[in-house]
Amino acid sequence: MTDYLLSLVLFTPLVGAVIALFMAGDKLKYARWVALVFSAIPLAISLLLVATFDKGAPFTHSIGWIETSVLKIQYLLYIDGLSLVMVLLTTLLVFLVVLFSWEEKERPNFFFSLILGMQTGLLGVFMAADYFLFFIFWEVALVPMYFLINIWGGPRRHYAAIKFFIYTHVSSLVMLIGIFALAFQAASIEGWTQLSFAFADISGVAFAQGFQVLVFGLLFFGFAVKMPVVPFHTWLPDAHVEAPTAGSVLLAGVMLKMGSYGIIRICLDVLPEGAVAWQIPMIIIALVAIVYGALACIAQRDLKKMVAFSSISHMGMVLLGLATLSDIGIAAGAFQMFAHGLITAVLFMVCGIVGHNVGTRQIPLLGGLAEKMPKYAAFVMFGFMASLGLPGLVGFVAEFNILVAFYDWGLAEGIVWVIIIALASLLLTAGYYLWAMQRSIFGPLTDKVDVSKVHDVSVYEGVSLAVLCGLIVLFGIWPAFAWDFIFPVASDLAAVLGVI
Amino acid sequence: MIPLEMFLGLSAILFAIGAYGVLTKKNGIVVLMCIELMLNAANINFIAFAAFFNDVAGQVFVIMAIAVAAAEVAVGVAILLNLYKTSGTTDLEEINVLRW
Amino acid sequence: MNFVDIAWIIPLVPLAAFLLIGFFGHRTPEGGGYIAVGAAAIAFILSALVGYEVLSGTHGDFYETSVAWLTISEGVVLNFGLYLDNLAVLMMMFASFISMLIFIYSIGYMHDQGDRKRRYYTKVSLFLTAMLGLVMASNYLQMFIFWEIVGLCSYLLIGFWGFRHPKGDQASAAAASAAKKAFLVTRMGDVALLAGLFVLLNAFGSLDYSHMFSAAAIAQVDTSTLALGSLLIFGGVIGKSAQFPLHDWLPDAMEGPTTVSALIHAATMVKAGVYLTARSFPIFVQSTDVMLFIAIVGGVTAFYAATMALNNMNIKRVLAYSTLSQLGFMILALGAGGYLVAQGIADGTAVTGSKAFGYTAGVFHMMNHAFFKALLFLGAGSVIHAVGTEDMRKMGGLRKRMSITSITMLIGTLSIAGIPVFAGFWSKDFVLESVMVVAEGSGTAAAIFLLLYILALATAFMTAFYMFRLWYMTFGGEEGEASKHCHGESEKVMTYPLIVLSVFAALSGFLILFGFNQALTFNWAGPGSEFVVGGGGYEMLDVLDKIFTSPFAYLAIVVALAGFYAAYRMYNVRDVDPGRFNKDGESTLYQLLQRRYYFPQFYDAIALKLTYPIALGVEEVDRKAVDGTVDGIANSLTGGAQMLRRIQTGFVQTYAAFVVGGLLVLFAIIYLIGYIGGL
Amino acid sequence: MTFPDFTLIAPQLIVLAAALLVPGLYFLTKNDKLAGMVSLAAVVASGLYLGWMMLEGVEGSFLGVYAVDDFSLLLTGLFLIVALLVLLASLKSVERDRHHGEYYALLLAATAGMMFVACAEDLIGIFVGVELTSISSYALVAFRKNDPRAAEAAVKYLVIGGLSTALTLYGFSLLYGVTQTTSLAGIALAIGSAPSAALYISMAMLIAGLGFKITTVPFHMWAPDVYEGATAPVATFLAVGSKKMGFVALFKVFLIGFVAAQATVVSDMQYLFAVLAAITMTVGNIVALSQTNMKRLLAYSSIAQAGYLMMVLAIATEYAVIGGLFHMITHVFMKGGAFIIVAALCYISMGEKLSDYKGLAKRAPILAFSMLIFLFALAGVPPLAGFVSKFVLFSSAVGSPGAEFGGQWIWLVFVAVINSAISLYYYARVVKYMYVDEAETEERIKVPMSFMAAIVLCLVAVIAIGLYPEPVIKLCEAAAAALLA
Repeated sequence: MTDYLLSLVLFTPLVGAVIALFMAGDKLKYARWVALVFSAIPLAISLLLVATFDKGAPFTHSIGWIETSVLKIQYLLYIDGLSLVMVLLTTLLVFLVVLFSWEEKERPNFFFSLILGMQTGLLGVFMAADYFLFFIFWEVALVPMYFLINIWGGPRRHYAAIKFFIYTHVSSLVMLIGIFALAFQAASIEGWTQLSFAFADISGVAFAQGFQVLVFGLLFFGFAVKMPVVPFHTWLPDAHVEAPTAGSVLLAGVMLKMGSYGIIRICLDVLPEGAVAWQIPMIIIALVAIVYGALACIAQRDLKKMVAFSSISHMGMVLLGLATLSDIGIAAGAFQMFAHGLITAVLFMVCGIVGHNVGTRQIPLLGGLAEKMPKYAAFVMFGFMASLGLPGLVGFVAEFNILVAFYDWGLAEGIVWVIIIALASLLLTAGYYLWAMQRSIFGPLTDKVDVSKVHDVSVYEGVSLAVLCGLIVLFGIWPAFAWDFIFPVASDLAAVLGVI
Repeated sequence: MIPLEMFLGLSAILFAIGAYGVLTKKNGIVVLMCIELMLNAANINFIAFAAFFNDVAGQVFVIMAIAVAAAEVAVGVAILLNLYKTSGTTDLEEINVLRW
Repeated sequence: MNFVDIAWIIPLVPLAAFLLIGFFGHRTPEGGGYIAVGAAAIAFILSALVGYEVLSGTHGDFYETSVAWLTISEGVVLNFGLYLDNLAVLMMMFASFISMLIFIYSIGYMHDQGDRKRRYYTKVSLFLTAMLGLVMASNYLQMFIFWEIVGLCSYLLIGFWGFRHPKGDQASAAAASAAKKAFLVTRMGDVALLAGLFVLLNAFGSLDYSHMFSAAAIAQVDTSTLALGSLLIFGGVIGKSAQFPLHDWLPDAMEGPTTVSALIHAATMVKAGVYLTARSFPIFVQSTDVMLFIAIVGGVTAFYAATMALNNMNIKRVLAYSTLSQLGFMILALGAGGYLVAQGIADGTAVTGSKAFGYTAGVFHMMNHAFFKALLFLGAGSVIHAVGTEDMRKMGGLRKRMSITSITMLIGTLSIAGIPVFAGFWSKDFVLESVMVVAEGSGTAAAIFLLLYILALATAFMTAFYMFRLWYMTFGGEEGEASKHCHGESEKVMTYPLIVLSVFAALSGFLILFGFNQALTFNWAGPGSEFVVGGGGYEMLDVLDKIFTSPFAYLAIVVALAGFYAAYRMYNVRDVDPGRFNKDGESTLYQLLQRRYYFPQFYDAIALKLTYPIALGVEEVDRKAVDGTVDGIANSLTGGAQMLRRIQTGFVQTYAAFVVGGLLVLFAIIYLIGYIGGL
Repeated sequence: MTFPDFTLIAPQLIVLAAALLVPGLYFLTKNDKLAGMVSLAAVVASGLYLGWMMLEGVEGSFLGVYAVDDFSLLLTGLFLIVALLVLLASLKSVERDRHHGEYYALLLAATAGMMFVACAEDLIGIFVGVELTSISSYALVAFRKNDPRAAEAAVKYLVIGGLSTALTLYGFSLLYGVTQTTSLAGIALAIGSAPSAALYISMAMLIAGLGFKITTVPFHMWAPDVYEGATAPVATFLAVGSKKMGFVALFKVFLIGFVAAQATVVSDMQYLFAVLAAITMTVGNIVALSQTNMKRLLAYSSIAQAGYLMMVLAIATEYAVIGGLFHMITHVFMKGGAFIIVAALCYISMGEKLSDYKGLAKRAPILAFSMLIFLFALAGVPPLAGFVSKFVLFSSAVGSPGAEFGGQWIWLVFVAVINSAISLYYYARVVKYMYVDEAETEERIKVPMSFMAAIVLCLVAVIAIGLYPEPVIKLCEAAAAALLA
């Protein structure tokens, strides 16, 4: 029974998307209700799944799909602890985003239908257990974002949209080549006459070390662009700056996680030797990304661009955790994905609010907003504090464990000092957030823009923000709730990686 | 008896001449004729081979080819005529409305 | 049932207040002030009950209870729980007690702050929660969590006037900046502390006090790792307790409301560092070097901070510097005491009772300081409240107008200056004593400690001097311009706390005479032998005997009186002009002190002259190089397209030429292939 | 002698008969509707008969010139579908012109030619079929007599086409000279023995001659001009019809002829094709970036698609052929659909500039959506037909099931992948015009039923094949097996 729930969770949004699309003309005002309902259902189901999840037995749903003499492609869905957490994050964020965008005026039916359509893609990536299926959803998630940026975006939206579209598309195609390689090599090693793309089939194959290193590179590039890690990140700031708030939230909150999820699910699982060979490069990239992103944040003038770069820095943290290849590290990386999903949603929402209510996001033009928009200021402060890893909030747990894992790794490698780089980034992070707060919401009230009639956070915005903040606190003081879902997956991986 | 190489050489020369004409001649009709020349070069090959192999297939091919060539000329001339009607010229160097 | 079983409720009470005020404060009188006071009171009563139970030794050395919080890997469990020993309950008691008094005081002090009151009480309630959680925590991680939340509260309260400042934009900008500075500077220490946690977690496989402090566990870890961990943890102390060189945030922190300065930046939060040092004693004492380092940091800070208080004209700043200096004393005492213990462990000899009570001295001074510094700040607050300025030059002669404030503050001054029988006298004497004990030894270390003793003595002199200077400039002499329009004594809700505190400031020192030192002992069963530092159970008479037979005690008293006398001549009788010593404020030393040894500029330089340019550089690289490459590829493609399409001339014979040309190229290639293929 | 079994080529005959019948009918009735309907009926009837043959699994050889097997059946069917689409698109397009009879007759004749090529197993059959199609399509291009652009396009098409015909014929003649036979099977046997210079030359000429049909760079330059000058339905026919026929001819000549014979020739030719494929797809995609006319854009895009398909000739494994056939099929629907939308918009005189498509999403939601689907399918965005076929086709460059990963063609897949990323750029540009930009007018667009029928047909096919490609892939497998048997 539950296996059909998976398909239900996956395709309800798609149905909603179609329905919402037809809410044109005088039915325009119902589009948001459709969106609300059809994003609430998956949320409810995923909560049900969380409730009924048994760590021993992941949910699966499999139907034969394409079975010819050369191809064996199946419709395989699979939810283990890791996927479950990501699915929950996705359904939650989409629901909140719909709520947040309740007042959307321009082509709402198209808008909400895109958001729902993207949800199906995102969920599919986290649930697919067949490379073909995985790739389909991976790409499907891309298209709606292209429209979201291109239609509801800022002044340079066309540039940002096409850049995002092409850049990430190239990466996915390179990844696709990697997938080809896996399938063919597996077939040749196992002597299959069919190309099978099922995770289960391929992860069982013992690939040669050289091959693993090569293909790990291909796949890693695909995922690295999506995460994104320096130097493949430049699509992100543009996309974020131009994207509408809803887009940014889903982009940073969920889409970036597709990359790191792929690394865990595919690179580490299928290519352990490749992972070991790539460990040092990955750690270097991660450290660079962390510090580079943090420094870039300090230099930003646009609040939203700053947050975008902070995402780069934090996703670097994720990569750092994964690159330790230890159970704590991988679990912490995955936990950071979840934590960053919640936190960054808050950040982009507040960025969207200030851009919308005050009319500019340029930090130098802001100031003293706490006076005019106290609620807003509170949310900003909360989000920033959460993002800079304030203990008691979800971000801290993730970063703490990542750094624990990294310290252990450094100690084992005899280069323990490298942790200083990571720690320095904590200072930088605190630096740019506090400085931004000092300049934007504290200090004298700005006179550079007219703030005489700005209004504070609206009800819908407030509710969605409040829910997020509540969750950030909840998972901050009770991280085990998410951690215990993730950890078994991580320890299984680490067990394999450990013996190499 | 004339060796095969002679025929082949002749056809090659004809073919080259035809190709040259196609590239250089301004008048569409002449270009069409040059194409015919090339086709016939091929036909000579076929006939020669057929004769040397004592195989009928080559000759059949030639007959087909001649028929095709005829049809092509018919259509071609009509098209050039039409070109002349519409744009008042058959000079290939004066028609480049469609480009880039 | 035991009270400790409900100890977990204690932090939850102010937490409840925090939520209550946060959401409904604006509907309640005084913006939820009464709720805050009530919560603090309940917390105090419970703390007192629990404290009595623990101090009376019902639960042995400590009471611990904890639940698994997060299992980060097989066998590596992070717990969440309570660890209540003498130190913890002591902190709990005076933290909640002083908070309660200050909250009461705030009701008067913040009365006319309108809708800001709710924010204020929300934040202070959260602060109390965090402070209690910090001291009650059962492991380093939990302690760190609350440690950071305390820091957050400090940030929020310093920035309390970060916008809409009654004194205008300039002030709010200053407050916002000060808040940021406080958070960042302390965070430097916190990062070190975090690193310390990694080291210890990796070494011990757990962060629980009960596990890490057991001699067996410590024996498993090699000393160098322990030393590293200790130093990193002490880094956190340096940040939080504003020790040199991370001290500079504290003076700026005075931008917050005076009550906040009293509560956080004098009485409680900054004590967290001292608390952590005392708490980590079992680990710290494993290395003499660490302890020496700690002592030096403490001594230097004590002296260095006191100097800056000498010529400052801002009443709150003076108190801030004196706080720094007193914290230095505490750290110094702990270092000195710990050094002896460490030595003892090193050469396996027992260090008992009366010999090294630096630990006792530090903790004891911490407690006393809490009382009199709270008192002094609240007094200052009452004065500022009355005259509306913090500049002491504009004050003076307030003795008559504000009798209660002046008297209570006098008590506080006497106490901090270390005039006998007042609380400060006892603990400060212990501090000096504990340093001297080490100095009596031999070797370079002893020499260093002798130096430290001298520094401490000098500090004692300066303390007495600048405190009396403060008192005279404020209350003595003729009236300053601001004093003119002073509308008399503050209302009772503010004065009563002052009176209560003054009683403690005067008398809390006597506790030591009634075996209270038992509560201040450091018990640790080391590998070689049994250490009972500081305690050893000597009675009232021993103490009196110890103090009044040692010449150093008299030396300290003399020095204190000397300081008082100097201040008396310069600022009361005024027959000695301070200008004589500082060329009327022109001397470089004077400027140096005014400029706080150029530390603020130093910090700004790091931020603005080092970090920011680098950041801009990175941004430049990102746009020009990294992004430039991407756009470059795209542009070259579209450019190439524009070129290629031009080949399409539209002349059919060009096309034909391409066909034939292509054919020839094919021929060429095939010829090559054939050539290679050997045709 | 035995009487040949004409039922084997009945589908072609039906179409031919209609081709001969329609002008007469039209001459008698002067009813343009009727002409169109009859041709449509003929195509459908032929299709039905073909379907029956498929079900029956008919096989056999007609005089050793035309063979009926899974391959020929599949391709014949494909060409019939093309004819159907083009006819549907034509019904309205030509209504303002005269000479409907001739138009349909030419169209049907061209279709018949393609169908013959599909099942030819002899050089003569191939040649005749190709020429039948070519000559008819010259006339089709020139059909709109009074339009100078059409005339110019026709002339260009004629000249280059004639030249290519000559090359092809000459190539055939040399091939005949080398192998002494015109039957593909015989050629396959003969080549096995000894590669000679003449053989190489003939192959070069065949690549050039047939490369014209499949628009291989540098033999592609006529295509954009001709597509632009011809009426949209004819352009459709050329893009998805006669180009496919060219591929079929190439497959037959090179794959049957050469892959069967494991000569050194094979690998040499493979390199040649690999290089040509890479160049073709790259040039096609890059030049497409700069196009502003919808037809030209699609022309270049189909040049690029030709590049993808040429990978098959380079890789020349059965798996590759499967991918190639599959992509040919999906390409018919994607590109056909796109062209027919262009035709529809031309018909209601919307213009064929990209800028004319601004705000189409508001003015004609269904059209815009279909265009979106077709373009994304062409770009290879899942889960559409184009993605699945590219998936199979590209992966064939990496190897084939059971074979070692990598091999000599691995670099081709990188080229192909980069290209399809580039292609996304100009497809997305069109999409942006339709969905993002605002139109001058908001007034809705109404498109005749016949167009909608064709478009919806393609739309359904593109989506259905994308979601459930299994049957089509199976057909392709059978066809590939038959071709390489």
